[in-house]
Amino acid sequence: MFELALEKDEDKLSSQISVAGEIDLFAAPDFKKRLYEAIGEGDSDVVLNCTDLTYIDSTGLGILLGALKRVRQNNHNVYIKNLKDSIRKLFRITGLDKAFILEEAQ
Amino acid sequence: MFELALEKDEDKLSSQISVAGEIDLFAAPDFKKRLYEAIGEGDSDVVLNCTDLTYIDSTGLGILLGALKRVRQNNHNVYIKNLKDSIRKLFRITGLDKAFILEEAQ
Amino acid sequence: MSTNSRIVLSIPPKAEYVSLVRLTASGVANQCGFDLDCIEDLKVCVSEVLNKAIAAFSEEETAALSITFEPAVDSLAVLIGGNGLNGETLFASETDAFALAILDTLMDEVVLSGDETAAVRLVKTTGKTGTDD
Amino acid sequence: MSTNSRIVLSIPPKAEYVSLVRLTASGVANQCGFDLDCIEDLKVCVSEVLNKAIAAFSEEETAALSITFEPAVDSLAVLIGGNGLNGETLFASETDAFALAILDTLMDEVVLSGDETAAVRLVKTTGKTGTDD
Ligand SMILES: Nc1ncnc2c1ncn2[C@@H]1O[C@H](COP(=O)(O)OP(=O)(O)O)[C@@H](O)[C@H]1O
Ligand SMILES: Nc1ncnc2c1ncn2[C@@H]1O[C@H](COP(=O)(O)OP(=O)(O)O)[C@@H](O)[C@H]1O
Repeated sequence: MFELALEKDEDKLSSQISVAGEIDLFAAPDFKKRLYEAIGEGDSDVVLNCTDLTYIDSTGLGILLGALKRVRQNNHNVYIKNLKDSIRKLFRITGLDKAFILEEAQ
Repeated sequence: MFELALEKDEDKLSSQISVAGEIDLFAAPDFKKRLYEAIGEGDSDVVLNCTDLTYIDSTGLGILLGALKRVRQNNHNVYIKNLKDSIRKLFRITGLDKAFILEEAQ
Repeated sequence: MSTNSRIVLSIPPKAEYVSLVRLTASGVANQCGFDLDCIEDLKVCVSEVLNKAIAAFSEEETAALSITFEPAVDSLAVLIGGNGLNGETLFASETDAFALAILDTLMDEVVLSGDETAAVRLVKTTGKTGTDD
Repeated sequence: MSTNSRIVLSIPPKAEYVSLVRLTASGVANQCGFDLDCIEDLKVCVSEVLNKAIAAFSEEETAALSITFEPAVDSLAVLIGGNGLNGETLFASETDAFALAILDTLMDEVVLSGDETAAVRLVKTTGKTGTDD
């Protein structure tokens, strides 16, 4: 199971979203719904904090890509922070490390 | 898998043995060998520290009982410390809480 | 977890696989909504049955042991079976006293049967921790 | 873990069971002596295959999916099968690109077959982490 929390920045310049837990086929419908609610119209940058994200499959990656498209349509971006190595690897394999703006590995 | 460590008291009045991990059917032969080596002739009290013992089955409990018998033959005792609730329950169910000297639950 | 959905795990009858069954059993029990104490009770009891079932097979045997999980609305049944396994004679030795006491105390139902596909049937009800008090 | 010892897990073809398979897969891989990275690679890939296999069944279906683990000296093979499952057509959609890239990169062998008992065969070699570099 996963958790998702939204903290809109005071200045509304970006949506700070943190995701935690496991995002797999079972969690996917709920994750998509919650994520899309969190980004709303996509009219600000999105910063996704993945410190406690332990697992994501291709279904979850596809949902992230869908969210990116929506944000991009408004000329905004999705920044991804604190990816675990095992998940960063999946972003590289799928080429998504080029689509999102990934914070450098520490 | 389990771990077993022996610290003989300076005064040799008791054998301090700590057991950690899981003691099940697979671990049993090795556990019996290591425990019997640790208590030796059974000519001192034995204090078993179970802080990190997460699992023990009836095979393991039987081995502890065998060790107790050996120690008792020399008029010594086996004291058991820091049992987790789930394992303390097994000692009560099998009546072994009356055979060993169990430290009170905290 | 939906009802009437059986999960089956099949292993070689060897001591090295008992911890794997415990892991899978805790996963199933967790998904059934069991609390930590109930999950632990189930792990302990499934292990005790497997210990005896494994002892019933000789070393060279190629047979398999099957562990079937049957989740229901408010309980989980676990059936342990295998070729030629007989639940009625499984706990016959003097040193089975501990295992039997554990099963009887921690499970809501223990059925030992001559049916080799379900030689032992354990049932644990959700939210009822086995107590010894 | 001894060689030639197969472990089989059978589940209903539903998304809620994929996490259970991941748990069991990590237990088997751990017993095979895989390091944490290799265990993670295997979990990821088994999940990807199950996602597609589950999608191949309709909601009402009573069929079962079987996941067979075959440990060998320095590798672990995982076979995913089920009634009517066809590996050759499993990853045919455009949105399977991610899953296929993950399988090809992280596994040492991926065989998609028309044989329903082993529609997908994954092989992971001990000590070889899938890298993308
Ligand atoms: N698992 C996947 N693998 C590869 N590409 C995917 C995957 N899931 C989604 N995509 C792609 O991501 C994009 C965004 O998808 P999304 O916006 O959610 O769907 P849609 O285009 O139906 O609204 C689409 O171009 C889709 O092809
Ligand atoms: N699993 C068990 N359940 C009940 N009693 C047991 C169990 N295992 C061992 N015992 C009892 O513990 C005692 C000590 O066993 P031990 O000294 O190891 O064996 P032995 O008597 O063959 O040397 C014996 O009386 C035995 O009956």
